[in-house]
Amino acid sequence: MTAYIIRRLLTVIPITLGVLLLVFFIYRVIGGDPAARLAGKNATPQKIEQIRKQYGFDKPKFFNWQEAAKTGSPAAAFDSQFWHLVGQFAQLDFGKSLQSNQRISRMLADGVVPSLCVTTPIFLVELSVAIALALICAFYRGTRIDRTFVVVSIVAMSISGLVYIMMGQYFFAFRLRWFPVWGFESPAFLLLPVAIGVIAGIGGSLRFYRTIMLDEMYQDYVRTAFAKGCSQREVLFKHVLKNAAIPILTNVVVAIPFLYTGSLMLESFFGIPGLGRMTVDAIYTGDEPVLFAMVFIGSVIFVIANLVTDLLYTWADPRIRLQ
Amino acid sequence: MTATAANSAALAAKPQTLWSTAWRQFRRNRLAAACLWIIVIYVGIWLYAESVYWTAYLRDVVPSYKVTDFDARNAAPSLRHWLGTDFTGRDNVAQLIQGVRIAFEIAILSSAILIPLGFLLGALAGYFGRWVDNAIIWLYSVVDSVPSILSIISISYVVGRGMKGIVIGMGLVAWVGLCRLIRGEYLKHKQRAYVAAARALGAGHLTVMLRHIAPNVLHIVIITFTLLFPRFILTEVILSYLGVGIANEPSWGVMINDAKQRLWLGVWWELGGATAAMFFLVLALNIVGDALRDALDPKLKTAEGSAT
Amino acid sequence: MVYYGEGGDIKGFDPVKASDTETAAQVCKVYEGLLEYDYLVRPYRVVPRLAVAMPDISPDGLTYTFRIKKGVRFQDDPCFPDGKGRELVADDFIYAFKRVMDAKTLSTGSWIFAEHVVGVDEWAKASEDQSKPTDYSRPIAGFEAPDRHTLRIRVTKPYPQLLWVLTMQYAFATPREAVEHYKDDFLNHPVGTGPYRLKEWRRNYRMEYERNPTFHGQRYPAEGEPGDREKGLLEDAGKPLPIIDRVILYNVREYYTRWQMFLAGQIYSAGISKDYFNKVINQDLDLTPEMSRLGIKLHKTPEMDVFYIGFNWEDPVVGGGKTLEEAARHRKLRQAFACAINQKQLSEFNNGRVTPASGPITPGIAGYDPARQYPWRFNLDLARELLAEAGYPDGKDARTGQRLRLTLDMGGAGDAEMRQMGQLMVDFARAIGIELTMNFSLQAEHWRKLEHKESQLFTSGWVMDYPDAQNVLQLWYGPNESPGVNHCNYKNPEFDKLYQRILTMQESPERTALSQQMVDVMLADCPCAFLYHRLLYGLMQPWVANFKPHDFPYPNTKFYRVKPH
Amino acid sequence: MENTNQTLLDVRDLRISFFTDEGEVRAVDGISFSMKPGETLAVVGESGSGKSVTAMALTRLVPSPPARYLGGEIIFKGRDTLKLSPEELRRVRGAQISYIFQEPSTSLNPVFQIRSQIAEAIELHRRDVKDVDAEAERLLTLVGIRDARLRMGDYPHQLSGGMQQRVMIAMALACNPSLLVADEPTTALDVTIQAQIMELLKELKQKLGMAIMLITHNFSIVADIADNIAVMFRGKIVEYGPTQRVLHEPQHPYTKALLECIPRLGAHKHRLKTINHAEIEAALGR
Amino acid sequence: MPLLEVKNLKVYFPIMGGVIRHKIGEVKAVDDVSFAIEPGETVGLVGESGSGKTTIGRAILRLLEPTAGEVRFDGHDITHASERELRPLRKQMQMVFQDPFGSLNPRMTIASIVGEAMKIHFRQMDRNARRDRIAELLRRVGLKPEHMNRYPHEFSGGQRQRIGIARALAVEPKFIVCDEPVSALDVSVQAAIINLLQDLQEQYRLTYLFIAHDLAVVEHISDRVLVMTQGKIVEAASSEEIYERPQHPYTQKLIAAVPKAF
Repeated sequence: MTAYIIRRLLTVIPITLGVLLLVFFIYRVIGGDPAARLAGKNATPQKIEQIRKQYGFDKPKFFNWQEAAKTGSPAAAFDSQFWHLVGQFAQLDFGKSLQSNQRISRMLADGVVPSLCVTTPIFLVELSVAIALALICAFYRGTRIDRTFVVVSIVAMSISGLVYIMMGQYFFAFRLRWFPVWGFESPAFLLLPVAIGVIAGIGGSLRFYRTIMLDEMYQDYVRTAFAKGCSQREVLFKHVLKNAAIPILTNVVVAIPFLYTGSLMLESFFGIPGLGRMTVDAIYTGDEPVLFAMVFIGSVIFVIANLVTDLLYTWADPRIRLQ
Repeated sequence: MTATAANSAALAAKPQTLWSTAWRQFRRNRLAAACLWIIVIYVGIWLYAESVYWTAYLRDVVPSYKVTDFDARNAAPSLRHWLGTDFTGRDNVAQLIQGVRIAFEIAILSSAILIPLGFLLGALAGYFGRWVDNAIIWLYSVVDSVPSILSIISISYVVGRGMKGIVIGMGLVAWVGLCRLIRGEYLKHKQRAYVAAARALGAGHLTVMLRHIAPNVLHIVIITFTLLFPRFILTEVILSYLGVGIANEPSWGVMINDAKQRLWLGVWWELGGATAAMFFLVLALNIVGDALRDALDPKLKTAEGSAT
Repeated sequence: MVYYGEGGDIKGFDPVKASDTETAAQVCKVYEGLLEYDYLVRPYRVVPRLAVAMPDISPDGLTYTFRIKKGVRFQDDPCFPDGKGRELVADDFIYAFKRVMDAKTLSTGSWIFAEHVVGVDEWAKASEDQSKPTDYSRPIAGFEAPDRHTLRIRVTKPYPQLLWVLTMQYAFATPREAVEHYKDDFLNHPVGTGPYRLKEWRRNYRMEYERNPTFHGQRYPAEGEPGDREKGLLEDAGKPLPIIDRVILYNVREYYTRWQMFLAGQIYSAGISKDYFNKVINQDLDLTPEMSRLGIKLHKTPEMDVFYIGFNWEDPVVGGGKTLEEAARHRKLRQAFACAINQKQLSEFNNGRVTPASGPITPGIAGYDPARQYPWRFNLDLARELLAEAGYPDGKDARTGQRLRLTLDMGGAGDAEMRQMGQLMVDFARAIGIELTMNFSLQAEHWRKLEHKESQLFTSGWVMDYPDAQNVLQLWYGPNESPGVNHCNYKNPEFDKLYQRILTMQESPERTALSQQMVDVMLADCPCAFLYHRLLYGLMQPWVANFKPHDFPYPNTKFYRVKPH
Repeated sequence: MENTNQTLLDVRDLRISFFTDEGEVRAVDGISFSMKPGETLAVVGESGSGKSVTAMALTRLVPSPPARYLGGEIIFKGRDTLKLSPEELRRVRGAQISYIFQEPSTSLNPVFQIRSQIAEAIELHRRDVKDVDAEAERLLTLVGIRDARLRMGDYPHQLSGGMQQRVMIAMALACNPSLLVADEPTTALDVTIQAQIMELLKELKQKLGMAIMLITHNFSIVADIADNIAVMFRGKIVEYGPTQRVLHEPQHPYTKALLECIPRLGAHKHRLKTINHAEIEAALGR
Repeated sequence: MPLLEVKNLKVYFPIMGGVIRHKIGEVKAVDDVSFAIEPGETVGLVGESGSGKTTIGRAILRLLEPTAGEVRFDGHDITHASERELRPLRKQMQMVFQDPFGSLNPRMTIASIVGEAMKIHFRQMDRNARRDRIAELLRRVGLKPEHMNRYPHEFSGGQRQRIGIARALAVEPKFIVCDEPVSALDVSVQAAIINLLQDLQEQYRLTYLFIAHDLAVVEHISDRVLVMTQGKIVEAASSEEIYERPQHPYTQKLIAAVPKAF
């Protein structure tokens, strides 16, 4: 078991390296270096050259063979842009944003709370409502109630999230003044974005959880439970729910890393100073270090979340023995 | 019961393929059948839009939907312009029709990238296992760990903006889901006795992989395509909002994005028109996709959840 | 009194990095320099701020001597011993100037002194050594402090722009204690002498300032332009600044949201989107009754900027050309393109919020002459004629019969207004038979393309750093080619020679004439098609007083007043 | 067992159909039989003969849709279970008629311990039992599980197939049912285990005296245990009578053929009889 | 010379574990098994699920890689033969599988299932010849040639098993491993398939390795019986001997478990 956990933890390394390589390749290799941007609008070519040197943009991208051949030490081959980045990240030093000059670790720390303030309630409300509705669907499976829920959830899924946000903000905040239009001052400011987030996402979740529940409904053990004399409700809440918990858990835990990245759209429209918005900004401005850091942390959390899923699996499903 | 059904079926006149059985089941779902008609109508519009585009292209003239009328800009709906005109006086209905073309082109071209990619990698991983599997799992874990919107934008940053960027971006990101499903199916099928039978006859790995197993998992491709189609359309809206959308042709995402500011002026028809055009197609595709899955492979768990 | 406004993304509060207008506006609330622009008087003039008076300039124009106000204290801050702000001295300026030149701070402002002030370049070079911290005790010959309150600046050759650049945030006094105390975090802890101090900053969301209790004082100006008194701008004349106690700025990203917040009274000022324009502004370019009824005030001011479509001089189709014959044909093509741009329609499209540009020199600057005719103003016949002469009759290559296709790069992808304007450009090109493909990039990509000379046609603009023609003319100076500011990569020896001349000339009619001559040289080659100068339309809530539009408005919040509402 | 002569179960003209794409499939096509308390009835038939549907139908366990109960009566202890309310039906299931199924590995809920699965059966119908654990242990011991107390904490997958089936039986016996329906209880098990389970059923029947309805496709396992045999073919009972008579003097050609096609130990390499289904169907007049 | 000779065959499956997923143990599915089959003979292999009998069958056909030991077929050592070397031999040994649902590719018509072997091994055969031969094979196993264009799901379990047999016969093999060919079938169908296998053996002089868990069936069809438990063969004797004088306790247990004749 311990060996399994350690092994799974170690997979973080190749995946993270891969992610870094991917993003590095896109932004640094193909995107060119950002020295001129750092130098400002009136910069002289000399200044740009100096910045290139200072940031190490003049070094080879992946391997410094030249240096290695010269000094004869294989370690010198790693004196390159990519491996410097790797070394830096290994020490959890993400450097500074090109755009805001801030330490990225600080930006992350500042942004994660607002992001979680929005995503966590959305996640929890959506999860509990979707599961409750999915149970109702399973209870009334094949009836008009079930079909209505399915159709409504597909309708809800078919509207662009952007339209939900725009319409929601326009009608409920601006026209009706039920909610503040914009801001991040008190929990009241979160009501509308959370409500919109839940409505935009619930269709998909409901449909997914319903499928899982219905799958379980046709298992042999359900027949046994009925043969014992269990009522619909007992079968549903006791037998089916606990079995369905396993696929649901997988789905849920894998969604957790995305809580951390926040919601791009909601954050931009409602002025929530979270990581989603920070990421969008970084995309717009080509703020490489921020993107590197976001992607890096995102992938680490993602891999860990996957590990947690597997561990929860054993907890929820006694059939699975990890060796 | 199944055996009885099979026996009686054996007496049926025509050979029954999986497709004909599935089609019969699909047809019984009235809603899905109706939605199929909606899709057919959209396909018709798409073909019409293509013809408009290509005619203009081949004649080297400006296509009608691009003809601007500066003095008639931002017009309200009228008999001439059912949904009014846009900021340069182009007819909104004509724009919406071209939006159908763009939506179909995006979906089809992205799929043309992701389906072979996802299928091949999934098949290789599932069939060969061991290090091939490990390498492919590594690859898709890497792709999967980066939020998809970020990846799409990054890729389009490299390959260029507009249609090309979106199509390649989405294609290179969305293959993971299909790859997982295909890999799982291959893992399952390679245990089946018919694979052992083929091997015992001396069939090579490639033959087994492509001629024997592939037809058994092909329906997943179709289901994935119908379920991804609406996702592509919805993602395009977000990409447009983020500024990596289509630039030189009218797309729904761009239209929604353009119309959002005029909403304040009570100009609801622009946003409403684009939203409705998109909504009906997405809805129809979602319902048909669902019904297809129920008909072809009810146990298949395709990934769901919101893209944002 | 609280002021609610909008603030953008900023790069922190370190003056040496304040390269954009948003950051400058925030830095200027806390820090101050030797000089600043007069708030009300036009044309712009520079008045002393931390200097007691305007400097003494030696007759050869090479030495500037400033006397610094006594008794000015930095704001109270934990970085000082016992937390009390120390008195400002001349060395604080020298320290600040050295930080601008220090390679390790990566200041975006080193150009204000580089190659001008005696000894700065050697000092900057020495600071590049990454192995040890920069030695700030090493002197720079051009910056001297003969006594605690005197600062002497020596330049190598006449530097007429010096007084302008000294108003810029790069030249603001910073206390060494704060830099050394906060280190990396200095950019989040501004410690200045200015009217406000930063109370709270939630990045990407909200900034809050409060009155600096130890502010050395400033009074509302008593003198203005004609008409200012009628507008009530002089009601507070002589009152101590700042007038408003607290300033709260929100960073609202979505224009749509911003507008809703303005209407809801949550923020006090807003720009006007093209899409709302008709609702807010009537035919006569004044507020609609609906808005007037709300008491909302409209401000229209020309901005000191210029927007243009650049042609990449190195492009094989539109560039400078390799042979003389090619050069001539390409020039005609560029001119044809420029002639096809319907500036009037462009202005109409922007609801009259722009003035057609006739050249690079912006209104309000010596050398700008509204009477001058732009040689390539909209003229389709001329455009077609030029195009035919360039070898593309009806937009088709005379040799191959292929339609001419050009690509125009635009930044600001995702911005609906940009995209719509792009559509207009496509129409303009189409009118003479050229097929124009728009290529919208994110800001960062757009820069990259320009830096790497990858664009064919591109849109760009320049916002003036100071009111002097030289600041914009540098955009066509050959040695400034990409990655420098000359993104057209335009090269013309005649132009370059003239540029070098005006660089060191004091402002004079002769210099203005030379600038105009440079413009003529450049316009003949047509390395870019000029579009417009923006007119700023701003809306103000009725309860905001003392607002006057300004091209360098960074420190101006201190003048505003909020009436009870 | 006060009224030994009374009929425990009386099925009359039961008809159940499934409606599928191909049309109606008559799973149970008008069958009638009856059982006395303590009697063991073996229902023998090939797959698709409708024997499982019959068994499940006794307490309306066949989900409807897709099945439809078209007619007939199932009189259990004087009441027609087809007419009982869902609530009444629940009180019959598990308490008076209980079931064991073919696949013990999937029929047990994989995520619950043995303890709670048996306890659930007890708690559902026997509110008076104080010490549920002790009762569960007694039941497990009864079905021949050693170290019952220890095993109770196990999950189903930790047990072998034979053990799982014993747990199923213990669960079925939890409320002393009058009728135990065993639906192919040994098909999924290895031969040696198969014998053990049949032995156990026989033993329990003697000990507890409940009636057993044994559904199987295998004649060879019923000889020892069944009192009566009903042979089903395509939804109909083609032969019904005492075990010895059916086995030794089969009347119906189908029964005869079925008996003759089984390979027997010691009868090496003779040619086996086969069944022509079409002929039999023709004989049945369908 | 025996047609098939298995010497000290071992098939172990590794158990992976630990941090770097190295082998921490192994499952001895087949543990040191030796036997031989003479031409024309039917050898029964009986044992419970998990005893390793199916693994032996698959290892002989090299569908699994043996860990150790030797498999000789018709005098060739095929234990380590490459796929190419195996190809001609694949023509001579075939397999019939247990699961009538899984052993036929649901997306292939009967014609292509049966015809595939011919495509691989009789390349020179043209379309029509192949169709004729498929028809002939289908008739031979008791199916109608007009079923050729149908799909497996249209057939009953017994019919499917016949198709599986036709597929095996298509290459004209000498030796067929029958891996529990009747376990999943109804008794009546089981009888028909057993009869068919016996008929075919006579007609084509086939050699069978007949794997099953049902001793009665094995005893019925086989000349000799091998009894297997936990990866080892514990008893090998002629059918009569096994039934009349079982030696090993496990064999005795198996015989005891078979319900007595009625």
